[in-house]
Amino acid sequence: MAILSTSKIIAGYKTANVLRGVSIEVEPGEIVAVVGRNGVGKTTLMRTLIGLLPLREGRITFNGMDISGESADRRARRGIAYAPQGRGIFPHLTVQENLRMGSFINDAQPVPNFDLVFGYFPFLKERLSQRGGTLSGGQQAMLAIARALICEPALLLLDEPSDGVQPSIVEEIGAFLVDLSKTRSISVLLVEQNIGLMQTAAHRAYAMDKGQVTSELSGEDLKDEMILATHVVV
Amino acid sequence: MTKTRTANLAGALAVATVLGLGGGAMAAETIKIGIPVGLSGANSVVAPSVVQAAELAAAEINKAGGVLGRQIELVVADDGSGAQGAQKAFDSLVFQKKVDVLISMETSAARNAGLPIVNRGRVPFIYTSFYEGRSCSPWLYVNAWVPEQQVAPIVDHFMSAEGAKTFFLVGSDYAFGRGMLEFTADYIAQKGGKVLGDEYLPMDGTDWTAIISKLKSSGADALITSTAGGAPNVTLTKQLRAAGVDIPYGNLAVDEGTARNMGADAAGIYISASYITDIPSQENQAFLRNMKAHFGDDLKTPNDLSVPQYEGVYLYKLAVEKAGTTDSQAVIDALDDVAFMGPRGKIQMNKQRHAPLTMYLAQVQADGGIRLISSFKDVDPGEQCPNL
Amino acid sequence: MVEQAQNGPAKGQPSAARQRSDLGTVLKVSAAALVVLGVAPFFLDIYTVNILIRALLLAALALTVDLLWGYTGILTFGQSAFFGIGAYACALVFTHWGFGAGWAILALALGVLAAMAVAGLAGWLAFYHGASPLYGSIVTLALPIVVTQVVFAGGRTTGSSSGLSGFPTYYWTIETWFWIAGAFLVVVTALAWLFVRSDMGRVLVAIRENETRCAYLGIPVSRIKILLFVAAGAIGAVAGFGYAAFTNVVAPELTGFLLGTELLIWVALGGRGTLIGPVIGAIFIDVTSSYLSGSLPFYWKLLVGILFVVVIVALPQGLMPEVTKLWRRLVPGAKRAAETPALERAPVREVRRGVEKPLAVSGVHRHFGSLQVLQGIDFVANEGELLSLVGPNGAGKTTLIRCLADGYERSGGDITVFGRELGRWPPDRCVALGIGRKFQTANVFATLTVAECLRVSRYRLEPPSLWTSDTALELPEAALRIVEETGLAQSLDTEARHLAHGQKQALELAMVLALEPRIVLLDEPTAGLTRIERERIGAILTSLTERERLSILLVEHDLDFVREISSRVIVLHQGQIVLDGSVEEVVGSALVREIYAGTAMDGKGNEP
Amino acid sequence: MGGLLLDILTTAAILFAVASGLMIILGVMKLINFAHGAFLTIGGYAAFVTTQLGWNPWLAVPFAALVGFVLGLIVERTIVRPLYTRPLDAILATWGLGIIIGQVITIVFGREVQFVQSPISGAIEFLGQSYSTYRLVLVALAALLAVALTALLYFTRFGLNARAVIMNEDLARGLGIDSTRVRLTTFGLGAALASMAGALVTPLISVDPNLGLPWLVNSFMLVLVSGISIPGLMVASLILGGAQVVVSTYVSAILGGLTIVVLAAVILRLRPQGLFSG
Repeated sequence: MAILSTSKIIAGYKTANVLRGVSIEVEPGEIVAVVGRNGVGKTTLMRTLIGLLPLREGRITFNGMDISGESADRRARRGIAYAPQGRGIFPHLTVQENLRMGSFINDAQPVPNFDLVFGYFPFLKERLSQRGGTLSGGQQAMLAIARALICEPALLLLDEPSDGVQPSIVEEIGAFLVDLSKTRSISVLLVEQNIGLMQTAAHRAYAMDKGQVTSELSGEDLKDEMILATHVVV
Repeated sequence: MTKTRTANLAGALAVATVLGLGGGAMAAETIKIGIPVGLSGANSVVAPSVVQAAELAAAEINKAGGVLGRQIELVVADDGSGAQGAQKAFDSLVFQKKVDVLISMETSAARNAGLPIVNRGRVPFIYTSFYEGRSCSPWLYVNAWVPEQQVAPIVDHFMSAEGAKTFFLVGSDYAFGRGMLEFTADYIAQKGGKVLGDEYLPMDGTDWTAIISKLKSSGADALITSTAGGAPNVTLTKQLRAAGVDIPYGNLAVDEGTARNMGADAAGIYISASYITDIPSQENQAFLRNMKAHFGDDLKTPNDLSVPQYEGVYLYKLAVEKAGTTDSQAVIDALDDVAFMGPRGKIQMNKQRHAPLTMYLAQVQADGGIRLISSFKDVDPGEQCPNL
Repeated sequence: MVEQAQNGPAKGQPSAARQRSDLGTVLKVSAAALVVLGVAPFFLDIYTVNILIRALLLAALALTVDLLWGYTGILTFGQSAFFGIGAYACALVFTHWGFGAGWAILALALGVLAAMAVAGLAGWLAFYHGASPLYGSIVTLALPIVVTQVVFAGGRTTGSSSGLSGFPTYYWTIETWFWIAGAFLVVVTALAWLFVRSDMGRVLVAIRENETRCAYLGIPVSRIKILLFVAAGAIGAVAGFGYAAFTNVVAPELTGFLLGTELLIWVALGGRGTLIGPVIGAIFIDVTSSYLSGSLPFYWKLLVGILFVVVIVALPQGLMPEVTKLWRRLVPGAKRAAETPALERAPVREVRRGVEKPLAVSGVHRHFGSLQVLQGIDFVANEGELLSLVGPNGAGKTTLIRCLADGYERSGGDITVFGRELGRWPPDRCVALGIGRKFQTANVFATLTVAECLRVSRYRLEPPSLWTSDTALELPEAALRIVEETGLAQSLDTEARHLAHGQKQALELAMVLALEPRIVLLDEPTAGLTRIERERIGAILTSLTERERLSILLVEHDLDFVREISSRVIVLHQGQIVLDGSVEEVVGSALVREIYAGTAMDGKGNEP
Repeated sequence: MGGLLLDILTTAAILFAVASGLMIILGVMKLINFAHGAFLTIGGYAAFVTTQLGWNPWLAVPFAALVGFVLGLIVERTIVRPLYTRPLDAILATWGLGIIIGQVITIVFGREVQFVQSPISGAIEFLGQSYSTYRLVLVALAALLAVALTALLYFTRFGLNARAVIMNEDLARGLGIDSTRVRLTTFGLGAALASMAGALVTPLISVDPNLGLPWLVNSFMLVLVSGISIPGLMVASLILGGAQVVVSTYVSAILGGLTIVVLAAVILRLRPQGLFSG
């Protein structure tokens, strides 16, 4: 059974529908990417999945349960972790506080597993009392991911982790995601424009345009840079 | 900061209709006595006792057959202790309730605001509150003390018995506060004393911190205050005591009832009054007995503001009887001539619409009671309204 | 090269014949109101007349609160201050200087002038460019408190806490005072009615709905707010003067903050932005308070408090609109047929062409704290050019647009518009240079109709009348085309909030073009539009550059769209221009692909 | 001089205590609670009830806090919740709430001025001055309050959640924080702080249904100037309260009442985000 599945979801802001009937599925342990140009509705999709944007039509199920009407915090406590785009951390909180903010995700695992995230991101351990805002962009991105994972959620919604991050760190993140899905069987839904990251991490992808899924890309397709580039750039 | 009270604006108006105890035949139309009084705001501490005094007078008069065979009806209105509220209260009493007379104890602000309405409505107005003096109107009579009668005993006592040479004056910034203290300053200067400072706070101000600090650093020998009755008086006294001020303290605006309410903080305050409960006269003893009998446990201590109210109702009764009518002009003409033997002794408002009074100097005790120090017989109010 | 004006005068002042005014209706209603007020004292008892006089004067004050808050969106706690100033002017002059007709006129003049001066000063403090609405409210909150303390500090002069009373005044009969107060209220209401229904009245609503959009339409928002505040202060002072002269008492409460909040309650209950609602609300609540506070002293105030909270939470528009709705339901046909203005082509204005570059940008940078968002931007835009700005999120595209349209935005660098330096100017002055900006999300005036939105946009070119509204709507060719081609012409009477998303975008574009700009800044004009709508907009933009020789700067994510319509493309990345060239050069560039794919690095990196 | 310093210090302490509840609510909820004055009044009457029941006067403070907290929760659920997206309307609705509270108090307790027993009276020698003991105790209590609030915000899970909601509500919700509950608790806490402050100041003043009103505007100004932070509020109270004392002492007690409002309006014109925004 799919860990996450959406059926023809419609959502948007004010009078405009940004998502116009999106249906996707994510299997346990799978890393699925959503690709598309800026403004096609990828971030809106993420916000709708976590519940920050109300669903207008359609259905979202998580682990077989209908969560369409649930609030964001309920969904998070069910085990859906969300790492938003950009510097999605609390800049005035310390690194430790930022990590502790992740401890409400996943009621099944109420104790934050600091060792898990220190294992992947050792620099965090050294900077526990430093304010989040003083970290570099890449470190902030890693902190956001670490926070999302500290209670070992079933599903991670990851919105452009590569945005404004050095390539070397993007690679690191990619490797980490792969390891995560293998060893902890955490599923990842990844919104990306970065071709490199998609290629290293994603098992398959959905291509979006104008609020709709226009095609599904297999693992094979993902290897083809030209196919990918048509969906991302022009 | 503004501390205007909501109540002032709304002019919340309470009407308490008190009919005679006798409940006798209501043959003739009642005589309506309007009582605008500060049930809320600065005067709210003392207002209930004033209403009680008027109620007793009305009940006694009605029981004895009323005035010219007509029963008395009291119409009480809250003036919010301020000008705005007074305006609404006077308007309502004069034009809506159409009262025959106004008899009331009020702040000077409220009195001043009410007078134009009284003039417009041509209603007799007996003012029963001690005040700063020189309020004159063809429709106004006053049966309580003015500075000429009250200030001298305290200042004289401080200078002779306490040896005070320098004084500090604190007041609420309104007609009464300023009027009293200006008179006091003149009197002190006249007696060879020195005023080191005079400070004012708006009528409903409550933070006296800076003023108290100035008082303390001035090193004055004695303190004389004149605030709006009630809340400002209480907060000032509390904060003075909390600040450890222990120089001789004369309070020109405190009455016995308020002093009792303040508890231990009021101990040691000197007051100068035309009424204290300890007056041994028959009239006073009877009055106190009747008050107790009428109000029982709800009794508010009679005081220098409530007793003139009681006497005011009787003075009006006598004037109506003398005039043989409630017609305004006739009553005004008669008010000069009538005299009433009340708890404070013989009261006649024949000195330019004001009354000569016996004054008492007393000190508040720790138990809330007061100790009489000396008394001064029939003190003259001086030149108040030479043109009337 | 100079293009000739084709028809009409170059500066299009609308002719008088096109002005529609409610004057006839207003005069009829006013006359009826005056008749009612004229006979009312003979049917009411003296007490009611007495309290009505005060209520009528306070209603005029409440009306000014409605103008400020209901129409223009300035939440003011301070109108009582002006009322108090007028009242004290009367009392002070009569008490200390003298009494008589001459003194009365002097006192009134002094009161009004003082109120206007205070309002001007407070307005200047409160309504500066970039001030938050909250700050305006803070200043209006401080105002009555300051005036009250000044009264307190006045000692014997102002009577301090006790106020002044018993000063000589006109002891006219109560009926006379009633008529004076009534006539004053009718006149003020009538004038206010004409004013809010005029074209200028629409501008006030536009300011309430979207102050930023107004500023970028070249409307001097701060100046309008200050002038309105001054006018409201003057009316308040006259009302206060009358109040003092009638009651013969002034007290600090008259200038106080509590009266200020009470006015808000009356306006909110009556219905903000309805003019009549606040007047009725003020009279009804003040009179009822005087009556009921006798028998139900606290319960009445409690009831008003509860009603106020319920109205604010559940019926923010107050009771008047509900009454109107009910009326319309009960009396079919009561709904006034709105007059649709006739669309007309505005005369073409003479412009010098080809002499100066429309836009020259050099060394512009912008930082927020230590974060550099733009660094060293240099480029020139030419006439008839459609220049697209592209780049990934956070590249600084929108920031650059902002720097071009608001002189306060950039941290450094020079911008020249047709040879003139763009100083540290607010957006409305930038508009005067010929810059029009369209926002990313459709930015229109929700409660104005399409026609009104467009008319408001003509503020700078056709100064709106204060008392009448124009029956024709003049638009330049380009705006007219959009209105006609997108179907907006059929919805001129529709309120903008009821438009579909695409139509809103089109309306905003038409509004910007109604400014007759020479440079148009567009931030993602096609976001959320259907393909057909996009193509239509694209065609219009292309023709604007080709036929009207406008210079258009376009921020766009949709590279298909960019490729179709651009004549030149600038690629921004990490706050710098990395490429500036033709469409072919950019689209084919490996660098652009790398930037979008996230693999390009400029060496400096973005790691702080 | 020592007296002046003590006046400034104690005035600042009182202002800090009185404004803290308003600040907590504004900080977390972005909501200006104009019922703040009414909650101060509620605290005053809680102290009055304590006196009437003959309890130890110190009990007035926790009792007031409890009453304020419970009422705060009710008010948040019924009135405040629909207004999060309409900040200016929220000011008006909470002002209306203040009227309701004032009238209910008047109906229950009457409108007259009441007296509250002071837990401490008299003066002690301090810095060579004989100074009001209770005012000095208030300084200690205000300091304690500042420490307790700091501890609550920085060393508890509630504080962490609240700060997260302040910084980025969407992000916090996405991380499983029930921001609705955080707001509910915050409003209760702010109301409790206001009531507590009301009970603390009553021994210096008298109790009547409009007790809180004069404090409201000054608190509001201080909170805006503080830039919504605890140290900011401490400094703002010291600077503006100090200015008030100095003007009251050297110019006029009446104009002293203006000082905070005028200075705040000027400061906010120059620094709209307050003195100490992070």
